[in-house]
Amino acid sequence: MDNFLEVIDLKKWFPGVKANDGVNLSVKSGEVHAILGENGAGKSTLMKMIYGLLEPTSGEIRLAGEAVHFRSPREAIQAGIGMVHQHFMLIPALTVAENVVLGDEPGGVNYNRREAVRRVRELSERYGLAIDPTAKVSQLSVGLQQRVEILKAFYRKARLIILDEPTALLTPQETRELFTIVRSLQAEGTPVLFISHKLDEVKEISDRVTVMRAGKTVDTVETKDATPQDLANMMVGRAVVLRVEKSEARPGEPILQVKDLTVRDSAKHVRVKGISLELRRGEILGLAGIDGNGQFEFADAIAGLLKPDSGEIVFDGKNITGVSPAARTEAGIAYVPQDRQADGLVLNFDLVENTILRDFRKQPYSRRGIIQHGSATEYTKRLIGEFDVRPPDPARKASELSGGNQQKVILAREVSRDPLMLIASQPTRGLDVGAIEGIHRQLIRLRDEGKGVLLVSLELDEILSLSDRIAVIHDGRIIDIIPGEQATREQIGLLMTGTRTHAEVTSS
Amino acid sequence: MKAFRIILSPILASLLAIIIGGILVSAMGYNPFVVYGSLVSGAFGSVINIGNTITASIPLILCGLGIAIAFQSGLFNIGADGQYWVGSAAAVWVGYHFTTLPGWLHIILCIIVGMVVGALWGGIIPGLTKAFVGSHEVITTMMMSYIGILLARYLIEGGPMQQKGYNPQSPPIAQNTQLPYFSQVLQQSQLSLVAVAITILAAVATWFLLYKTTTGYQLRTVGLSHRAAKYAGIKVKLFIVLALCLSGLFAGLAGSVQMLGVDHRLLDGFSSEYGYTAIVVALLARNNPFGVLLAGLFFGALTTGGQNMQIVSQVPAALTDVLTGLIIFFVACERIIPQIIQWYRRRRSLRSGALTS
Amino acid sequence: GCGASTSGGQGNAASNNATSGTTGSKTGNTIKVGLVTDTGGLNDNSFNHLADVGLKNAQQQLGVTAGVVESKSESDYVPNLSHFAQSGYNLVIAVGFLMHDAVEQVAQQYPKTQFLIIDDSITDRPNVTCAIFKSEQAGYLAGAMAGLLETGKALPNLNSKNVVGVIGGQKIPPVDTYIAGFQQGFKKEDPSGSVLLKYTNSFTDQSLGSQYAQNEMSSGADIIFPVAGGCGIGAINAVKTANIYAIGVDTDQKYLAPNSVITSAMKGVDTSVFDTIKNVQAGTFKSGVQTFGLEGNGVGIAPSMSGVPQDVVDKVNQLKQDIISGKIQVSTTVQQ
Amino acid sequence: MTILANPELWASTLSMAVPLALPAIGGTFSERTGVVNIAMEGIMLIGAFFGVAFSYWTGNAWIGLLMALIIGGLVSAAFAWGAIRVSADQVVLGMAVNIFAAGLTAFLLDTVFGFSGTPTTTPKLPNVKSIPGIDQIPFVGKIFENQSILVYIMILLVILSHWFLFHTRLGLRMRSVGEHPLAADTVGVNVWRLRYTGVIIGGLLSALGGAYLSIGVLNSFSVNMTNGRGYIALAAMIFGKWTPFGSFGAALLFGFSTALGIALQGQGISSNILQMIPYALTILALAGLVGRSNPPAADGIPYEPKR
Ligand SMILES: Nc1ncnc2c1ncn2[C@@H]1O[C@H](COP(=O)(O)OP(=O)(O)OP(=O)(O)O)[C@@H](O)[C@H]1O
Ligand SMILES: Nc1ncnc2c1ncn2[C@@H]1O[C@H](COP(=O)(O)OP(=O)(O)OP(=O)(O)O)[C@@H](O)[C@H]1O
Ligand SMILES: [Mg+2]
Ligand SMILES: [Mg+2]
Repeated sequence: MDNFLEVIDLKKWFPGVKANDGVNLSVKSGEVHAILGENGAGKSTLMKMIYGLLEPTSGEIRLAGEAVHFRSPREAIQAGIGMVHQHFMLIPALTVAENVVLGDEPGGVNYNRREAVRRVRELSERYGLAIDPTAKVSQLSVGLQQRVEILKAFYRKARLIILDEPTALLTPQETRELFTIVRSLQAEGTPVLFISHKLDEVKEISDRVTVMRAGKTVDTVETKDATPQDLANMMVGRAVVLRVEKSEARPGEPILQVKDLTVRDSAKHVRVKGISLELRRGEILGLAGIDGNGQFEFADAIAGLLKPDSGEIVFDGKNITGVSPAARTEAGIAYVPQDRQADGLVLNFDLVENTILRDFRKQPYSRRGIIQHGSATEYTKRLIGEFDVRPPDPARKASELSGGNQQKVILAREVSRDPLMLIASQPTRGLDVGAIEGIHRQLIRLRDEGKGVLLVSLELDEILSLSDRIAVIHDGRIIDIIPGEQATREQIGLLMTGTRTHAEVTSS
Repeated sequence: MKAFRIILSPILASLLAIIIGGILVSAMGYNPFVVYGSLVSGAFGSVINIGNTITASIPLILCGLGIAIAFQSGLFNIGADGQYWVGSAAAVWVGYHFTTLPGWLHIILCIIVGMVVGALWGGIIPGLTKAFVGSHEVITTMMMSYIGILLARYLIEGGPMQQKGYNPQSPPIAQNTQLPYFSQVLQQSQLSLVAVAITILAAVATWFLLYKTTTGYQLRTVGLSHRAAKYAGIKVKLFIVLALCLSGLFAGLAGSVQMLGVDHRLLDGFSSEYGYTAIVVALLARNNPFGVLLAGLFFGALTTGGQNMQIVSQVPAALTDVLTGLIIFFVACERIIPQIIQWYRRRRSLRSGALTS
Repeated sequence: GCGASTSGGQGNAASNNATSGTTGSKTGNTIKVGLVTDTGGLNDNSFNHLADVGLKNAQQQLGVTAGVVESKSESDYVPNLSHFAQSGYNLVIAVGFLMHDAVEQVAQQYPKTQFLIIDDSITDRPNVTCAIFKSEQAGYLAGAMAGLLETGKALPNLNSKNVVGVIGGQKIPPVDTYIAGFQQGFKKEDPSGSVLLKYTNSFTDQSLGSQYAQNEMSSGADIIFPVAGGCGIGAINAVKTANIYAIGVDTDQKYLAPNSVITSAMKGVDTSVFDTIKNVQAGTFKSGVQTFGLEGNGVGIAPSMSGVPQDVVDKVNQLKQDIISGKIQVSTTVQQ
Repeated sequence: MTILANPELWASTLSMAVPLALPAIGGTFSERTGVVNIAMEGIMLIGAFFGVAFSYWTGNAWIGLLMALIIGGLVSAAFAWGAIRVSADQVVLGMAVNIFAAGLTAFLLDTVFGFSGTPTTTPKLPNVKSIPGIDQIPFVGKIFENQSILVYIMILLVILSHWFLFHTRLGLRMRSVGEHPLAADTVGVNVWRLRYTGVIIGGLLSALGGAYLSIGVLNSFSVNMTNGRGYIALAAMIFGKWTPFGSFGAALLFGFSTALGIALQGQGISSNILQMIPYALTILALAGLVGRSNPPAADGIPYEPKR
């Protein structure tokens, strides 16, 4: 009875895709077991089978020595499994408390709202995941939504916890808190399955690591015996460059000048409170900040998706403040939006239709109002090849791609449009190390070609390793702008909390 | 399996409905073979009957195309009836005015005016309120539909389009605006080849618009995701209005073609419920323009066959509705067929598996 | 009701108006008769239903073969009429003026088939006969009776406002002729009283009919004359509940509320259908317009409810004679 | 103004709101669990017919009402099976139910009762002559005088439905299923069962609305006597933003404007024009006051997880 969970030769075949094709896994009581693998390797699929969301094509799952065949999550929950889903399973129209207690609500016939709020508040305090239980989930930032998703899993006492990329949207501090919880669970003997693309996190929290590649488990190793480089190589199957190599920046003329920009979000809250900023050709400007401080609204406003209240946006010498999104695209602004599924893609369109989403008006994708399907498909095939989108099938619907591959499609489209400037919000969210490497290379290539890149990211490491200059945003204002090579993690982290350091850091 | 799903399972589903309906009909004391025989022969039994079927399907197809465009744009146009009737009224009005125009020009004018009026009726108020205030189009198109029908009725019940004399009806349209029938047989089923050509053209045009043009691409994008559309630089509000206009345009076209080809004047009646039936036509076709042609013919056949069924087998009209309802229900449930087959296979393989182990 | 007395004597009306000779039809018992309703359908509680009653009577008493089809939409008229004609039916009956154009067209295509159209006139086809009803005359008598009852306060529960209500199903001739007559008859006997007039635009919505009746009652109406098919049944229902009075339409509707339905204005659609069938069977089909009026009981009013004073009944009978003799002319125009 | 001062106008408003509010709230239950319900019209007809038929056969209007609910519930269960189990297109299914019901009720009326319908001796549900207390209030008393007992039941149901949907555990689960069934499923909520529940409650309320027409106001049935109320109820449900009180309010607006249209007739304006009032007023109110109404997020989307 050492192994609490055992997975034996598990297979899950979707039409045309062998998502899991012989998975073996054993999780001991009280261990934190990490799963590593490229995007699309089959990690989430495996977790969903354990949680009863998918039924295996063949193979066996054993829980505490007994074979289980869950036909629905209800049965998995009854067996004591809890799960944090990679794609949130939250109901936007309901409140935080309602989301957390749903399925196991306090009260008799009546739903006891007050008790639910009390329990959720207590839970969030205990775990250090501060949240307002009465807020509607639709009004929360994705970072806060991630906390709700985690609270949900901990609301019910579980015997096994699955965490599918829980840290993708957390701040370093929040990740700390989460790890504290994980350790306490571990201490109680509860095993935790932990999925992350961040190798340092895996190193820090896990006892053992199982690596998956193309639907198969490659190996299981003791975490302490493997270096991050080893793990990366194992999962990709080749040597991966973890550090970004980049040459000296040669900034040119400003491509984007923002003056005193004020922006409200769709719920009419003022999010950007008078930002002035300059981006030059040939540089990557990182916009660092804690989620919810207006960085994404700022990006939306530059792209034309939000109308600013006041201020001025000058792009390539022209004032574009009142110009339509289409005209901005035309003028050479490329944009990778933060929410790939809602903004960046039409999930029900195939890859061809998604590839021309921003340029369908232009030749060769259309001519005199007629879509040129042939050349569009041609182009899509090229991008699929260049950006290693899997599966490489232009007729596949975007909804059928794994999250990482969806992101690649968006990036491929935006980067290949030959823009003058790229705004990239969270470009590598949820991507595996190999894919991140590829995307970072693309960003640097753009910069080296003399394009301006505005990188908006919650990942401090990403900002630090790519940016030529770093602007730190707090509460809708730019706190400071510092040169990239001089910046340190601690300094930026402090600025992000709104604490301005002394005069020794000069803004450029 | 895919081809099976698309072709065979609706047929099997209809069969299931027919069997259930047959049991029902025999329970009521009618001979199911006579009943179904008369349904089929009424729809397809003679050249005239086939003609009747096509005639009956034309307005359904045209309205269905418009509704499909709206659905593809993420909008539910439930008010095609009203758009149809105001379009009809406008076409008839033009049809008995401007009588000095040459016939072909007059016909084109009638049709264009009918289309434009239908488009304005469906597009302006529902479209603008949807785009700018967010009013739900199901309500606004439905309300505008009732208003449109009352308006058309008013026009001939004491309103400006009533013909002098006894009956509430408009004057007939000019002789040379009536769509030509070309042959005796076609005349007997009131089937004009011009109307058929317009219908086929309309389906092709819809398909081309939706899948081959940037306009269609934008309509479909708006239909699937407003946010992505905005990101793509599409003027979402404009395309909402456009989609509802186009939807009304086709209903107006249906009305014009019906007036010029069949009714020749605005008659008091307004009971056709094309709007609701055409919704079913569009949805059964999964909003595919060529599917709408087929589904429209299917419903045309049910209509004419149902009338014949009453005559030949003496089944009350109401029972034809019962059968029609059953058939639509099971055709909608066609997915049950592969499920049943799969379930049967699995059971069999389970049993044989149990035997071997 | 009217349907029971199938042997009405329209003989003279028919022969008076015959404009052309008989067309060659087979005599004998084997004739086939097809009935095409308009979109109101057989359960319209009005002329479609009455035509069917006439046909059923002919089926039983004359032994003819009958076929019935209810039209779903306007576009069904031509196919339905053609279908009977094509299948060798001797007589095809089209119910309602809405089928005017359709009958014109089909009658031309099938010159050997005979057609009867109800409530419409087609004079230029040798194989079409038309039945037109002077419903205004029946309406006049009903209105006069209402007026007499109001002025004389001759029934319990009548208030002092001298208001009566009319509920029309739709502003169309078969409805408006009744109403026009009712208004004239009422004004004749109660010049200071007033007639409320509202249209429901529905022949099926009983509950709406009931609301219309409630509304007119709240304005003081205590005799209500609904001319609205099934919708009117709802009105009579409301009247019954309120313990006041109604006048039925098309057939004797006393059965709906024996203590409330004073009388009914009736229209002999069933009789006309029956007689036309008989003529066709006998080979004496006449084309042209046949007018059915009070004379010969083509239209009329039902025996009145017990409680209506004899002098009122007598007065109404006198008016009937005056109309038949031409002393009173009833217009078909509704006063708004 | 004198028109507005007539209590009959308001009594009429209330009475005409019943057969709209009940199916509208029924639709709210169905759509809150994610099943688009356009079958209200058909199920109302079923309720209306079987209500009066059983009232006649058993001589007891309450049994008639019960049977209306049972048969309406069965038909909506068939609809639910198609919509939930088979994932068929919900709008098409709804229209199929409407056509089927129109045919079935007409057929049964003609064959069982003949063209003149159920006998006039058929019992109807009682009216409440007056409510002590309320009947003392000058104007209001008149409005509530002699209304059908179903008017009071409806008012009760409006409140009950609100409580059920927004204050019970089951209500919370039902709403979650209509918003995001997969999310509800992942926390162990039985999506299908709740959708069945929602649709069947919807069917019961629609049937009740139909029965109001046949044995509440009247004691008879005529073919197609719902006259499109099911569709208006659909509009009222959306207008009321998928809430019981909203649906009730919208139904009152419809009732009021219809009553107003009736009252204004007889002064020379075409009845066709006056009958536009409810529809025009609705558009005005919608555009001016109500604005955006967003359906439950998963409304109309079949739940079929590929397991
Ligand atoms: N429902 C589905 N239907 C078809 N294919 C699917 C489905 N779900 C997943 N897949 C495919 O199965 C493969 C594994 O997907 P999965 O989501 O398990 O990957 P993952 O390892 O979690 O990737 P990521 O790191 O991007 O989250 C992918 O190729 C994906 O496209
Ligand atoms: N694919 C499906 N589509 C629609 N309904 C389904 C489907 N599968 C099952 N049902 C119905 O849903 C209901 C519940 O099914 P399920 O087996 O998931 O729950 P259960 O076994 O009753 O679980 P519990 O008692 O824990 O709620 C049953 O009435 C079943 O017939
Ligand atoms: Mg995953
Ligand atoms: Mg994934």
